[in-house]
Amino acid sequence: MTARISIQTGDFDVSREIAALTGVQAHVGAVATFTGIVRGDDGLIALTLEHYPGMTEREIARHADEANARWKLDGITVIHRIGRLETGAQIVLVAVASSHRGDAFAACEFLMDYLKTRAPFWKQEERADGTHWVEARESDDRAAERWR
Amino acid sequence: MTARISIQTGDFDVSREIAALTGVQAHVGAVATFTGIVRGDDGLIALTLEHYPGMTEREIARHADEANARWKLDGITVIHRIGRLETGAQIVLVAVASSHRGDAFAACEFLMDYLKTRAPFWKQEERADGTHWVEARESDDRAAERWR
Amino acid sequence: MTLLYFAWLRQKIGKSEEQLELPPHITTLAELVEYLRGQGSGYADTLADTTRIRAAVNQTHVGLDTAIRNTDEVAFFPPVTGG
Amino acid sequence: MTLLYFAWLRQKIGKSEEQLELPPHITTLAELVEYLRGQGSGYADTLADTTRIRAAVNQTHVGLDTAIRNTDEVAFFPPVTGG
Repeated sequence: MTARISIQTGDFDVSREIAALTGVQAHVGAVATFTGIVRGDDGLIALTLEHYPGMTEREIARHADEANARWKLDGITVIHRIGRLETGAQIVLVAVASSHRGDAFAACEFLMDYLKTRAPFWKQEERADGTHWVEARESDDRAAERWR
Repeated sequence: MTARISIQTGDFDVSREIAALTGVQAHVGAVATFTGIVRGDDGLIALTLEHYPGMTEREIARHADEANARWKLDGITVIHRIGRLETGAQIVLVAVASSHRGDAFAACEFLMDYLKTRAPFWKQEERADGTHWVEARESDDRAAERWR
Repeated sequence: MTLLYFAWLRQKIGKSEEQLELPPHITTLAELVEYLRGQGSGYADTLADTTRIRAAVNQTHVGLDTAIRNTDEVAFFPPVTGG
Repeated sequence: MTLLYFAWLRQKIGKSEEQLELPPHITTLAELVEYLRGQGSGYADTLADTTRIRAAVNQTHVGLDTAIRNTDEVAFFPPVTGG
């Protein structure tokens, strides 16, 4: 199992990432993906994301290893964008390849729950009345608790 | 909630389908997708898929409606290819948009379990020693049973 | 009545679709199967084992005890294998 | 010692990174926080409420009772909000 982890300012192309995951091995039968989009329903103009270079990549890699130990996987791709992202922009991609669709779905959801709660990212929201740092949310923590 | 259902011989582009789902509404925050690939690990050369035109689309639409009733969704896209598909080819896409990632994942998995078991498709496998029709599989039926 | 055949039933019967003027005494799918078995060895062989056959009337899955009319679309096919 | 600050801690302290020669009597993160509070009002204000602050030593999340050395990379940041 290979894991590709990228923290980047630029956008990503889901089709290309799926092709990269499935092009390698003949037995890949399933790719589950999750694409997060910056939601604009609440007057939000943009998010600015900050991360801890080095630690973020290491922690994501550790969770990819954990996913690989729990489920039968062929490949994992995690791309997380940082910097300023306007509403509607793609912000995160998790793509998991497996020969079993249940494993692909479970690992993808596990990694998303981790990324949305415990990964070393900090978000600043930009609205008409200014910017503020987002506080950690409890509901997301509960989602991640499921996997303990 | 809108559902787009297409049974087609041609390939699909996952990025484009995600963009179509998220471009419409400002509150879409999550798109879960599943892409099925024709597996070539068992000496398989190609699959040829046959469907029941009309009934297949209708039944998929009915299950998309059921998913929409169960979970909070913003959009569903189901694309299923028919005809001859060589190993490595994309065969099926389910993409589900929601403002909640848990709902997007659950609905996507629900629709995939349906498509892999009860949807009116028939598959013929092509190997070096000839072709034969695939029999219905019990493990897939069990996956679909979960949702009852 | 429109009759449709899929997968190996289509191959064994040798056609994917045909029109049939339903004889008035035939009122259920089971009776239709019995009638078709009398239409030549292709039908007889293909429809011999009804445990291997599923049916739909007007694009809805049904059992063999289902009532049918001359205006129906009736399809015979193997258990679906999914996509 | 390399000190890193993220998010609003970075903004309030006014820098993202600095080098510090760790005074020999400081052996835990808690003592380091106390020491930094004495380095000016920017630090004192930012580090006043340790319930709002998390820390990592050499890129691993740790508690404030953790032992530290002069060669460590120490980071202070708010609770992570995820991506």
